[in-house]
Amino acid sequence: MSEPWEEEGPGTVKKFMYVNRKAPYGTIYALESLEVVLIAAAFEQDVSMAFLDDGVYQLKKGQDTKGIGQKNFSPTYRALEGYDVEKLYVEAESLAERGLSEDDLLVPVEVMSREALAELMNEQEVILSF
Amino acid sequence: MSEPWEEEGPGTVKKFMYVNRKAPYGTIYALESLEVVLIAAAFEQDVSMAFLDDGVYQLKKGQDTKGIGQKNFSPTYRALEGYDVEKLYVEAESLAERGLSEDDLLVPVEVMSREALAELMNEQEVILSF
Amino acid sequence: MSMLHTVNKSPFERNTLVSCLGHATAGSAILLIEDGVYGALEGTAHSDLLRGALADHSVYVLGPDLNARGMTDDQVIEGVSVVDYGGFVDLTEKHEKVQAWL
Amino acid sequence: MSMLHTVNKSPFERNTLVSCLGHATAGSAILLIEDGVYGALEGTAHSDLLRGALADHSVYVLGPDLNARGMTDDQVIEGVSVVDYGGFVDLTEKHEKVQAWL
Amino acid sequence: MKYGILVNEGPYQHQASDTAYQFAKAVLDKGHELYRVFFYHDGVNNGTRFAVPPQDDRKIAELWSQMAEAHGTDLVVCIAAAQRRGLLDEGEAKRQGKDGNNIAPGFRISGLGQLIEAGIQCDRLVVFGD
Amino acid sequence: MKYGILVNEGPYQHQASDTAYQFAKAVLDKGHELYRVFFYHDGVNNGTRFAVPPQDDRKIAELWSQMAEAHGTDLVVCIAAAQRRGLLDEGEAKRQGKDGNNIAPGFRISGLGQLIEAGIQCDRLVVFGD
Repeated sequence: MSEPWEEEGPGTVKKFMYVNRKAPYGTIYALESLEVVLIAAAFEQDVSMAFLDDGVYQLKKGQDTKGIGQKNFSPTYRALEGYDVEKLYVEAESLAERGLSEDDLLVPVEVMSREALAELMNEQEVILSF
Repeated sequence: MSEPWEEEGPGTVKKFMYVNRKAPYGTIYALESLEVVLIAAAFEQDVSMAFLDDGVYQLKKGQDTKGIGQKNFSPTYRALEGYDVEKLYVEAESLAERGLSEDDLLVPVEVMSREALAELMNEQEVILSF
Repeated sequence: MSMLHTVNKSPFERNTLVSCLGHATAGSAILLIEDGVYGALEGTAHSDLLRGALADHSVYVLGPDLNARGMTDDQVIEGVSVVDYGGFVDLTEKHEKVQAWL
Repeated sequence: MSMLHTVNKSPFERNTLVSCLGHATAGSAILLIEDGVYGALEGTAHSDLLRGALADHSVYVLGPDLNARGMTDDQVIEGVSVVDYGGFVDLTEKHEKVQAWL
Repeated sequence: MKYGILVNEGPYQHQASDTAYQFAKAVLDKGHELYRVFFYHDGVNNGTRFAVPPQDDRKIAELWSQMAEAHGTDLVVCIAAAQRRGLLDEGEAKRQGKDGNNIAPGFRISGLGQLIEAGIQCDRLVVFGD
Repeated sequence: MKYGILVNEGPYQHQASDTAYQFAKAVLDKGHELYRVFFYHDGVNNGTRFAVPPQDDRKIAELWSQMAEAHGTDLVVCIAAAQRRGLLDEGEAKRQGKDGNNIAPGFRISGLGQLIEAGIQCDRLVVFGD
């Protein structure tokens, strides 16, 4: 079933990609990027999130932040589906370099090669990086 | 001739090293580090400055900042001598990696090997990095 | 659709230039700004990295940032074009989207 | 006099761990904190870098930062010790000075 | 062509806001439309009227304010990021029970939706950060 | 043992001030003397009382203020860095002709000499930054 805004023609729905290249907690970019994505969901755009380089660490299972006095925001990634943000792309090479596999991640994602991710970036209309 | 504070015994004059590892203008650290050094000069401590990694770019001749709207603070390095800050150490390996030589620098410095600089860092009592 | 990539960090300090080059598809353009301009210089340990990129990409460097750092146009790797802020705007006009490698 | 070096950035993102290791004299200690803890992990592309440092240095990693990032003590390279903030203070007491590799 | 700009860093510490300003000026000089400048993360600190930079340094907040005055540029500070970092306008100060505010002329505080909207409305969204 | 701490980054954007705070707490817990915490560069932004972080997030400025209240910790904000970035106390506001101030309780604004003095007086000076 197509949604009404999808029939409004070109210009209304754009391909937005949120590029996450930074580790969580050391800086705020991961958290505040997630806050943008949650708001963006209400705008009914074609939203995807890319995780590459240290950004793949954002999705690591088992985060426990009690010791550093910051809030553990990683459960929010699991809530994304409820906001219809379902395209989470993770770069295979970034995982491999860090000794991580899909099993280490706290949400279902699509793992893809650097080359495929590069192509996908190329198809976007708006790319937000923080 | 020894200065009076040099006779006050241990604890009064400490070896302070200011470690500069960042390029100028992209971030403020180089400029504000220099501001610390100028103030520090009044405290009659044993002050030295180390330039390594991208920090060696701080001393590059011919800086012209008109186009970026920032103030060119590089002449201040030439003023350091007037503040009795005379120990400027530059790492040879950092220069070489960047294709720079002593002739490219705007003040007289002592170029030394990474190994020698590491030893010198080891002899300090207070190390400030920004 | 063609993309403009911007890189604002020194290749000696961060992995952004390497990551950008690893993801820029053939035909896309790369603009080096701020501390990223060090990546455009001839005769450094990273010059070959960018020289290799010239086969598949047009590469630009922001002149005002270059000059601020005491570098002149003739120190730039052959094939890299120097632009000013107006040229930066023109590049964003020519390419359909811009990706900042932060 | 012996020195404690702190490194707070990921070795995948910045050159600070490499630079620190290139300047840390034999016998000095290295403490990985914040995003620097990724450098202490077994099985990454940079594990060998730190493993090599263990011959000449005692290496520590801040546990609270490790756990925050979803990592546990048993993922750390053998020979690296996990400390808490109190242990961090103890290390600064034990070594005459501290150099932060920012 | 219609442009949007995202600024992720505060003034002085990083060059991001300087470059964003120079870029914005060039956009206007070329006769393009500057739809909005959105300040996120530490970028919100560009909008303080409390700053008193040295005489010979650029006054970044004032430059933005002057651009807004001269060209009607829409300078939007993210409300969530501003709350974390202590940038307030009169309404926010009242709501949060704070005894003053520090926002500079020409800036307004609003939600992240304004960023997404800029992404949708603009032909180009250009990001400046660390 | 007598400790000094230097904080180079603002709250939230980087973990530096969180780590510095946890370290400072541990210093006090172990019965050491915390001679001074000096806030430089964007670190001055730790001292704003205008921040209203989300309910479930830590309140960094308040944590520092509470430490000053409980332990008499000397929290010093660099005057030059504070002027650039818009952190004012009552006296500074008056001198600069500003219509308000935003400094949090327990913080005081002073010169860079206070950092050098901490370097001289303290057995250890520990730096936290980006």
